Amino acid sequence: MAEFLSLHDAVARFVENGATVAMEGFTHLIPFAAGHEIIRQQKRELTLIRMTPDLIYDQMIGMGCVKRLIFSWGGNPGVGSLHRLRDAVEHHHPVPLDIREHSHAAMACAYEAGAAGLPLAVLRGYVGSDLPKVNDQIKSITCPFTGEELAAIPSIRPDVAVIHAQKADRHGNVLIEGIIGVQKEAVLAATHSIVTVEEIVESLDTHPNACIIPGWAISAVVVAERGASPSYAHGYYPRDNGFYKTWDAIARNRESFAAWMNDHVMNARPEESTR
Amino acid sequence: MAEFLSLHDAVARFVENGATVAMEGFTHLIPFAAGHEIIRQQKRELTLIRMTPDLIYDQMIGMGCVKRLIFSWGGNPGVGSLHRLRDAVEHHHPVPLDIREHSHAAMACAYEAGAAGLPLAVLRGYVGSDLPKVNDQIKSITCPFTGEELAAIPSIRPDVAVIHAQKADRHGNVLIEGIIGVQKEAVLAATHSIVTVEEIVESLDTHPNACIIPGWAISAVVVAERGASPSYAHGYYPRDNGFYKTWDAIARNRESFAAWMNDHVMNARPEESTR
Amino acid sequence: MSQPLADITPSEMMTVTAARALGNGTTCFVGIGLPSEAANLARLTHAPEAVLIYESGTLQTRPDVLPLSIGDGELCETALTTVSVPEMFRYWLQGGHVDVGFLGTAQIDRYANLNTTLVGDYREPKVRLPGGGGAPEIATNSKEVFVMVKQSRRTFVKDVDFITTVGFGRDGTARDNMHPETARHMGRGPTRVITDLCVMRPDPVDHELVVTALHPGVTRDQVIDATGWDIRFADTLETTAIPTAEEIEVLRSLKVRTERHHAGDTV
Amino acid sequence: MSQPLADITPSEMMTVTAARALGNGTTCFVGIGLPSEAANLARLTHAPEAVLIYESGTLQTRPDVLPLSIGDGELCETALTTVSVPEMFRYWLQGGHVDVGFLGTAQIDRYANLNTTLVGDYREPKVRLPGGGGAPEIATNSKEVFVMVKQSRRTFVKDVDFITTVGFGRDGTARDNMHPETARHMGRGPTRVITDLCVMRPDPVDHELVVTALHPGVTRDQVIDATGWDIRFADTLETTAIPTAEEIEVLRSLKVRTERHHAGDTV
Repeated sequence: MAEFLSLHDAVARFVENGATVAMEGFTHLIPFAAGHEIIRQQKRELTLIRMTPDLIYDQMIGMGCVKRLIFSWGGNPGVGSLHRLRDAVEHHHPVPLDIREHSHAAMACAYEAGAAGLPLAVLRGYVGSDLPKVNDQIKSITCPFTGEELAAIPSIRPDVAVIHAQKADRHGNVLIEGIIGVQKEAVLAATHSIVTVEEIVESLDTHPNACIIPGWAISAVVVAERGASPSYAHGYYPRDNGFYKTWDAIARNRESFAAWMNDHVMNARPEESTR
Repeated sequence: MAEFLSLHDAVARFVENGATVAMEGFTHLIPFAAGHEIIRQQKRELTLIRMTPDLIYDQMIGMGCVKRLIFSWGGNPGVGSLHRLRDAVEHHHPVPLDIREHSHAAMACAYEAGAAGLPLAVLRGYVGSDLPKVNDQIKSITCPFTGEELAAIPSIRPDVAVIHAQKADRHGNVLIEGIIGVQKEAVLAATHSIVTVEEIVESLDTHPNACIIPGWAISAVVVAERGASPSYAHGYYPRDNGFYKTWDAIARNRESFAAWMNDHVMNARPEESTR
Repeated sequence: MSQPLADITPSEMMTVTAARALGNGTTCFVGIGLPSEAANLARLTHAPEAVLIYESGTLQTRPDVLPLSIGDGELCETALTTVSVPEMFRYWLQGGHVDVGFLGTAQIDRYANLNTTLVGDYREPKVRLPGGGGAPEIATNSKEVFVMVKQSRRTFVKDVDFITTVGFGRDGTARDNMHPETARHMGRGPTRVITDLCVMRPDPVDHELVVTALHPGVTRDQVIDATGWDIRFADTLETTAIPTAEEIEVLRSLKVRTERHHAGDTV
Repeated sequence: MSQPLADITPSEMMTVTAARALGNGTTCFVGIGLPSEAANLARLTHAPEAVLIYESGTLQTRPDVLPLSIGDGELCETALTTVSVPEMFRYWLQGGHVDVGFLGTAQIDRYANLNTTLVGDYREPKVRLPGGGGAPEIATNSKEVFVMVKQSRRTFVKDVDFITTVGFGRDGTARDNMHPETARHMGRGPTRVITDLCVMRPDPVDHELVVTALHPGVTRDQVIDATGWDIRFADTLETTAIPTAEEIEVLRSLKVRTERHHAGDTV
């Protein structure tokens, strides 16, 4: 049953040094507030999983929280590179970063398989690609009915999943609406889960097939207003595309990055850190 | 792109003798009107797939349309046996019926895999059950990461899927709401699909993550008012539980069954046949 | 306050005993029929926070009347949300979110294996039953399983004709020595069998069913006569607690509401 | 009416040519950036019934401005419906519902293999690029693939450093002799590469890219200079049709709307 916790307490309780953490949200509903709190608590040696690392992982990598990254597309969407990610891969700064790289289709299937309690995901994937040559986690199985060889990758089963959603009711049942990504899968695949929400409401008041994660499938629910900014929350606030563009210059250089993080994250209280 | 057809024309065009047909709807939205039209058109040698055969397949089996049944639970829900199904299995009447029997979990995964374009479904299933001894379509694969042996069954990829839904818009986009079962999977897994609907509306006017099957993924859309009765359509009419109970007596005996089918299906026009 | 014993039917005794087995807050995957009756009675009495899941995709449902089918409209209308059937079996059941799988059966044997497939030979059955439905994986993927069934020699057989749904296998060892990954996801199997006469539990070592409690007024001989094998009794045999007046009252009014509701239209 | 040629930029020429390749009613899985621009231009001109799908789960979307990211709110708000990302890749892409996969790239080679992973060696890269994203399976599960990319020697290389996304493989035979079940689900691969200079298509036999059309005013030498291998030209080399005034007008106003929209707040 979900506990209602502060952001500080939820991160302190569930995100341990060395943990495998999946913070999801496909462009939409990216849990920035929680990412900033993990940075503030100076968690180390994390294995981070995310289809699209985005600015949130650029920040966590640049601040030295991360030992390994499992991902499928590591850019600033529509803008260019993630400079902190590149610096870590190309120059091992601030710490060496081990990467395990997949395709979106494979990652999506691996979350699905994790949610389904399976050890592997099966897909018609990676045909002709060099990715299996550099990622030993991409193997294959043979279909016993057709003889077809299909790609197999390990399912994603993180220690902790962290997502942001629009709202929760007083029982901790969470509604996600709009671009729902792989958030439900991430939560169901994980041992523990933290869901930050814009608000707590009396009733979710929605339609019969809404994407709702029941409170009994969540570890902690945390109120974090504007907790996805500069990403967005459908029905609450739009994506701050301007900031995504501005980030390119901030992150390009180690000093400007450090200064920005210092001002906007390290010295901010949880409720101030997101923008 | 979906064509708008009459029930007669849709069945005549897409359901051939000998075809593999999946008519889905998990208790809710069972496509009775379409089933009756298949009976009226005296289709033969069909392989029918359905998790819960229900009255609709009892009727089709009793009327001699069916050569093989792939299913996972063949009863009259909450009432008892499907007597026509039993007569076919126990006494080969009116024609011998070959059965391939699964569990719900396996059938659900096989529809999912069919929709996903895969040849097989993988699940942690059938552990300790005798079903694999009597169904040679239940095999296994070994996970290349953990060494675990998992059940594998062929995905479901029917020639035709037939479902009933609440409504379509003028482009043939279809909304399904409430207990959505495996209907979307059945349509996406099939080569052709017929969707009967309660009504055509100007706009589906619904929420961002509604269960909508786009018109371009459907072969034919057919208006069939009360087309799921005596099953039900959420938002339109309730399940006729009384009829489900009455069916037990009608179907128990070959003569009363034949008389009922004659009166209510064979000599009815499409628009009269459902009740 | 207990209900006067003479006023309680064996069926009611069974349902109330089964309902009491379900803890508050438990997530329960509910089979149709007797389990549905017991699970909803639990929810309407001591376990208001019990989470009921039906295989039709309805999560956390609170029906006011008992559904006739596993997919009645009532289940969806009172659910927290309704998911697709593949999602139900993959994410919620196989994903490990079910505490108790609550099943009925047509036959059960001494190792709590269930048969809902057929009597006789598979290719030439004497009686063809509906089949497995959700049960085979409910029994392996739930953390534990309760079975609820009226007791008779026809139902309680030494060896089931067909193992539709495994309890502990033909020799009681089906859940032993599994691959670690399978073991991690497999539940403990049947932990209680609740009948109209008694409660049985598997022996912790050999997994054979043992009577651990008799319902009030039921004798050992009655149980022996209604069991198709040489049934064992626990050394300290308990007597099931008598239902309270409230439990009986809630159960009866639930059944009256249900009957009225399902009378519906007839032909 | 054609737009005066002098008034059209090479980029616009590329976008309009790519847009024209997309037939009305086509289901198109759209990559972000150039493909998104071309696909939406098609939808706003000759192909109003083109079905645009983005990997964020938005099915049949009709954005009024071009999304900056693959998951902008605009995409969801104008979509027929939005599904989960696993459903998008499993049911809609791998399930075989995509006619055209529309991709950009950082590097492309003579067999239309795409590299968006890195320049240099994998473990010690000179330049680390974003990676594959949806492209590896878009390229194999769509019925055909269009590639759209500005042409230069840095981009058009004889052999890509890394095959992120297969065209026809290192020797042009990657799509031959597949298992029949795989072959049944694999698309034809890249059928057009549209650049700011020309259009290339794979040779029907050896699958090497061949220039089949030059944009108006572009010379063979310009193409040769911008290609990192000994590029072949078709025997009958066509000249791309000049954009109409309407196409240019619609494209420019789309870009103006987009720019205004994305200016948004800044720090």
